[in-house]
Amino acid sequence: QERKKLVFATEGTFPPFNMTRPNGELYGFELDLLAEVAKRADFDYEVIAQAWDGMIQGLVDGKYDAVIDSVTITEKRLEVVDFSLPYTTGGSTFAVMKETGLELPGTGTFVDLDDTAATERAVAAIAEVLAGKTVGVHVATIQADFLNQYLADKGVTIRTYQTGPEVYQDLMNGRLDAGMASVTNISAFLEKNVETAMATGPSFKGGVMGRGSAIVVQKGNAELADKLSAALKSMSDDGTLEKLSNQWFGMVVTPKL
Amino acid sequence: MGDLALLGFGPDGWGLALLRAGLLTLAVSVAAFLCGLVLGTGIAWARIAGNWPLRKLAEAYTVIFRGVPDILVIYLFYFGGRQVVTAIGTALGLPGPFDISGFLAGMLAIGLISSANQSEVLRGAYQAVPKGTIEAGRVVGMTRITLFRRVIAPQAMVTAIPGMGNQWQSVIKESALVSVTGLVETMRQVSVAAGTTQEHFLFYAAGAVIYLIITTLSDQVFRLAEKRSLRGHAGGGI
Amino acid sequence: MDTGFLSTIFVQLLKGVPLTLNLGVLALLGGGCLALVLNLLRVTRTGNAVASAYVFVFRGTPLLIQIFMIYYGLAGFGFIRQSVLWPFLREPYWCGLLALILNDAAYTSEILRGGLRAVPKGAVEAGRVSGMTRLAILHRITLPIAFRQALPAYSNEVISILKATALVSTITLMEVTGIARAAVSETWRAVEIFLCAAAIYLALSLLVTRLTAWAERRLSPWQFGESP
Amino acid sequence: MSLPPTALSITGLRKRFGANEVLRGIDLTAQDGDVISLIGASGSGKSTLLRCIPMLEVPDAGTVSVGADSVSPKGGRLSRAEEAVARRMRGHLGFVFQNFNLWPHRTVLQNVVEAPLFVQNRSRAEAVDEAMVLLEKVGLTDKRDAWPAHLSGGQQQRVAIARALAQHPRAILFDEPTSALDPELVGEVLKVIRSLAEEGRTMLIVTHEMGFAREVSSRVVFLHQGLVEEDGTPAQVFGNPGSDRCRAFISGHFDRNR
Amino acid sequence: MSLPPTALSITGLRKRFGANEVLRGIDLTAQDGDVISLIGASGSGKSTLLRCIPMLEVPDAGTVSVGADSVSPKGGRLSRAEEAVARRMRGHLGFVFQNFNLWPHRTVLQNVVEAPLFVQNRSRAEAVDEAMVLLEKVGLTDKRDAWPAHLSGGQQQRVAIARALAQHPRAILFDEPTSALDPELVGEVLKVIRSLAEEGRTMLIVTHEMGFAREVSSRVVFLHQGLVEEDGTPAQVFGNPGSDRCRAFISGHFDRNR
Ligand SMILES: Nc1ncnc2c1ncn2[C@@H]1O[C@H](COP(=O)(O)OP(=O)(O)OP(=O)(O)O)[C@@H](O)[C@H]1O
Ligand SMILES: Nc1ncnc2c1ncn2[C@@H]1O[C@H](COP(=O)(O)OP(=O)(O)OP(=O)(O)O)[C@@H](O)[C@H]1O
Ligand SMILES: [Mg+2]
Ligand SMILES: [Mg+2]
Repeated sequence: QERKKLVFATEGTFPPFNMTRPNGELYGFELDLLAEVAKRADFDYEVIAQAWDGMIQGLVDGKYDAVIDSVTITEKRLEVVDFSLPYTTGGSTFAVMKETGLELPGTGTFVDLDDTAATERAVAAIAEVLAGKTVGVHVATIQADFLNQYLADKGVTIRTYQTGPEVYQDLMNGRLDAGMASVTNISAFLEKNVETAMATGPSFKGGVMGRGSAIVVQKGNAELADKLSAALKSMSDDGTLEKLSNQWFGMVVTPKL
Repeated sequence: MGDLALLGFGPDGWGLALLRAGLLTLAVSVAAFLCGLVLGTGIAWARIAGNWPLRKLAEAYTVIFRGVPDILVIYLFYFGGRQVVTAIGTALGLPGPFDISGFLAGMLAIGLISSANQSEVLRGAYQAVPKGTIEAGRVVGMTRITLFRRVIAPQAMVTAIPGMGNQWQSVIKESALVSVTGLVETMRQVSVAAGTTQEHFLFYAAGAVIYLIITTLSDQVFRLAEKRSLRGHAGGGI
Repeated sequence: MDTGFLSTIFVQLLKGVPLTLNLGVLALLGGGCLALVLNLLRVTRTGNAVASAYVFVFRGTPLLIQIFMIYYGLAGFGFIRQSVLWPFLREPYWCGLLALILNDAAYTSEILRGGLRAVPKGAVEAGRVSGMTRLAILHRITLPIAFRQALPAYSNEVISILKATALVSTITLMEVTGIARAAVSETWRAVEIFLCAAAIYLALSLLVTRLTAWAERRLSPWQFGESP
Repeated sequence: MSLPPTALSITGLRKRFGANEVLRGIDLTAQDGDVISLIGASGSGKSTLLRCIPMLEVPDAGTVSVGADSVSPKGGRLSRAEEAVARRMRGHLGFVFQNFNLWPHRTVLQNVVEAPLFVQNRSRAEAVDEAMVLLEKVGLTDKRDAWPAHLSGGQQQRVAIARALAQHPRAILFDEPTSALDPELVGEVLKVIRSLAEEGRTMLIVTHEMGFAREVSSRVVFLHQGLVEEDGTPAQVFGNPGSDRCRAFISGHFDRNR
Repeated sequence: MSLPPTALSITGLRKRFGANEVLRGIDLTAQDGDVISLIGASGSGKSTLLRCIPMLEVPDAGTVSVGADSVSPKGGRLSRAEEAVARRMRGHLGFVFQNFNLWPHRTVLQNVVEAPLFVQNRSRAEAVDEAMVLLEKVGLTDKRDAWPAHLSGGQQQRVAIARALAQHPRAILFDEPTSALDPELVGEVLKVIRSLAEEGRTMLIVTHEMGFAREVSSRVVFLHQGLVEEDGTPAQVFGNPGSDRCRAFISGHFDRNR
């Protein structure tokens, strides 16, 4: 008896979450994660590559059943689609070039945006250093929301880019003084540029930083969302999720569900 | 610059993938351009020789397909096309499910955009044909078709070919937009490779080279056509 | 459809129109001048080679790649970052405009070349025997006739430059498409937002179409049976 | 005995350009074998009249008949049906334009065989053979593969004449067919026209060369202010013109050639 | 007494198109006030010779002088310096093309005032006044705002003549200036040319109208096979031509106008 395959879409260009081999094969943290989820939830699936433009429209139109592409849960997105439980909640921080000598206070600490007092203190300290400087960020991300909400009115110029990697490119070219991105993303960048660049400032979580990344399903497809969430929960419970995180990121960016 | 081995044909090289993507770019472009040429000729003809409603219709078509950003046309074809096809299929009582392939949607979308542009190029070229030579064709009793085929088209070529060359180039580059439909053409392959390896420049440069190769080859075709079209021509130039 | 959302988006997108127009108009002006120079170069052998190579490269590669190369590529060279040009090249606006101008020039020069072909040889000879200089012939005879012949093809170029300005959104400039894309990744309501953007572009290109139709009549009244 | 067939007939033809009424009611008939010269001042509407016959200019009023076909357009436009009739009429007409209008993208020979091959669907061998005979007649065999742009004015005019003849038209309309020809060639064209007339073909010739008109034509028509002012044999019109205007016009020529 | 100034001189002029050597060593000089008619068969190279003078066709060998300027191009190309001299020469020449070559994008009046305004930088009022006088002379005042495409053949030719005269050139080159004109207008052009000759202007006129050539010219030149075969007064050339070829050529005309 044949079971219907679930179709997942991903971009295949976002290391180390999802990447493509020259022969078109997809691999990465999210692919491994999905394999495990499928095993536990007991479904057949295939993954197709799809450009980011049109990714969600395709989902809404039913060209595929779910999207797994490091998508962060936000209120606005919830109006259009539904999410599973989150599988990463790594914070966000800043990257700078070493030669500029710029350094932010609070490196290595965590700041929870739900804790208003702590947030204000941390932001004030950063703003002092960044005033008059330009910070780049990937457009319409949680990091962009953060910058707009906390730093835009404190003399920091914010410049938004259509893709993540371009932020680093301009950082290296000297057009930006700092870039902001998720810790996972920045660590991938630093892997190649450890000589010249570094991460700095505290790691922000909670609040506008959202509730982490999750698998996206069509609005109202609770059945699938629940199935995926249950599998993720069991992976979190038995430590598989943490193991995968360590394997791909060298640190734990996954939540305790 | 990154590691050139990444562009090779080994198991870790992207050479083969890029080659395949290049061929797909070529295939989509050729199909779209020809589709645009056929439609564009018709539209130009309607605008020049059609009656009032036909002319206005052709004008509206041109305005819309030239004016709406290409990406949206592709969106509408890819996402809307499926609904249309399904509706038609269901109405005909055919068993589903229905879908429109990415290739077909992309080709049609780019072809339609291009047809609007090509019709303008052709219309301009038609107007540059000396009226006397058209009259000379009419007085020998040529039908519209013969007149077009034997007198107007060969002369209009002279002005049209550079403009059509432009259109062909645009089509090649617009073909990059069909990646939203899931087709892995050059631009998509380049961004996949660049994203995965984090070697942006290497792969964008490689992409530029692929486009230049396609251009060079197709330019030869246009150059040849141009040479042919110029036979006997004693036009200006600076 | 959600009209409240549509109107908010529409207003938001309208804020991008000035930048879109600014880039479009300046790109056409700069590109037009450069295209003319390229065609003038074609008189000599080396000039012709230079012009051909230029057109080959800039017409042969996607504008997106050109924008990337100018914005990220040039900046990758240390000496450019030290040079006097850096204050300009540092700015996304100037990089975007430069890319648009260079690209437009390649296309426009081809269109102009087609138009020049259609200039009757006799009209140029009549100018030469009346003792006109090359420049005078160009400005009084060749260009008016050529431009008129090239106008329909050129209106294509005007519209496509207008649409091409959308690509500078990739280098952080927030014109209509930049705003639209930001709104899409924020709200994920691609169809509604792009429809609004489409309406704006459609209105702009309708304007261009009207203008070129008017110019066609203005520039070649002899084909429409009007007297001055 | 029945009346001879009317090869060409024009009645009540009117044509205006804007405020300028060029033709104000022209009547003209020609039988098979007639050679009619059309004379008149520059700008008097001779070319316009000629161009109205194959409907290159659509008249505002009046009727044009060629053989059995007849068109009476209204309001300066042809309906679809009229257009079809006009095309059939054109198939029986040859036309030599005042400014030649050769096809610049075709060689001399190709210009001549174009209509036989692509309108009348004759065989290529036959069309080429005949074209070569015609080119021989106008002295252009050595230019058969030249482009029109590389020909002298007179050579272009001769190609235009050969092109019109290649169609075997029932009636031929010549608009100043000898304007660019030297005296010898004018003599040749005269011979060609005479032999065509003997074959029974009808010719309508606009010309400024009164000597030529006198030699070639069976009838001379003088156009003035949009109307036919004189219509008669060459002897009548040149020898004893009815109107002062015509006399003045003609004297300009014969004065100098006295 | 010094020799009269040479307005125009051509020596050893050669021009070939591919294998076809059209001009094979032409010598010709004209003094101020000379009116020279250039006659010869169609295709004999008359237009080519005329076009070589302002270097519209660059000769393969030979020298062309206009007043004090002189150019001797080599190998069918002009150097930059020669191009400058040629342009200066053109400033002293008027040219009426065989096929008129009016500027299609300018009205009749604009065609005539173009060179005075934009080459000679005369004042607009003066240029327009003079243009109107010229248009009056050729009978076209009512067409001043018409487009060339809307003119009859003869009207276009007259605009071309007016355009050439508006430049006040020292020498004027006419290529069949009366080919499209009716007898009356030919008479007018004859008058204009005579009055210009009296002013001391030099004219070189290609024509097929032997009657006109006889009336207008002080000298007639017969071109044959790329060489000057006859050169003399009209009486000499028409009355008693030296070569058989010339006699045969001319007789074609005078036979018909007997
Ligand atoms: N651009 C050209 N290329 C090749 N051959 C040419 C070119 N121009 C003229 N010829 C040839 O040169 C010869 C002389 O031409 P030209 O126009 O000077 O003759 P013409 O004496 O003015 O004749 P006509 O009285 O018919 O105007 C002709 O045989 C013509 O075919
Ligand atoms: N397309 C047009 N638009 C406006 N007026 C025109 C047009 N064609 C011709 N005319 C005018 O109509 C009149 C008659 O022109 P037509 O060409 O019939 O004269 P013609 O008798 O052939 O003169 P010619 O002997 O000079 O060739 C002229 O005054 C001319 O200006
Ligand atoms: Mg006429
Ligand atoms: Mg000639």
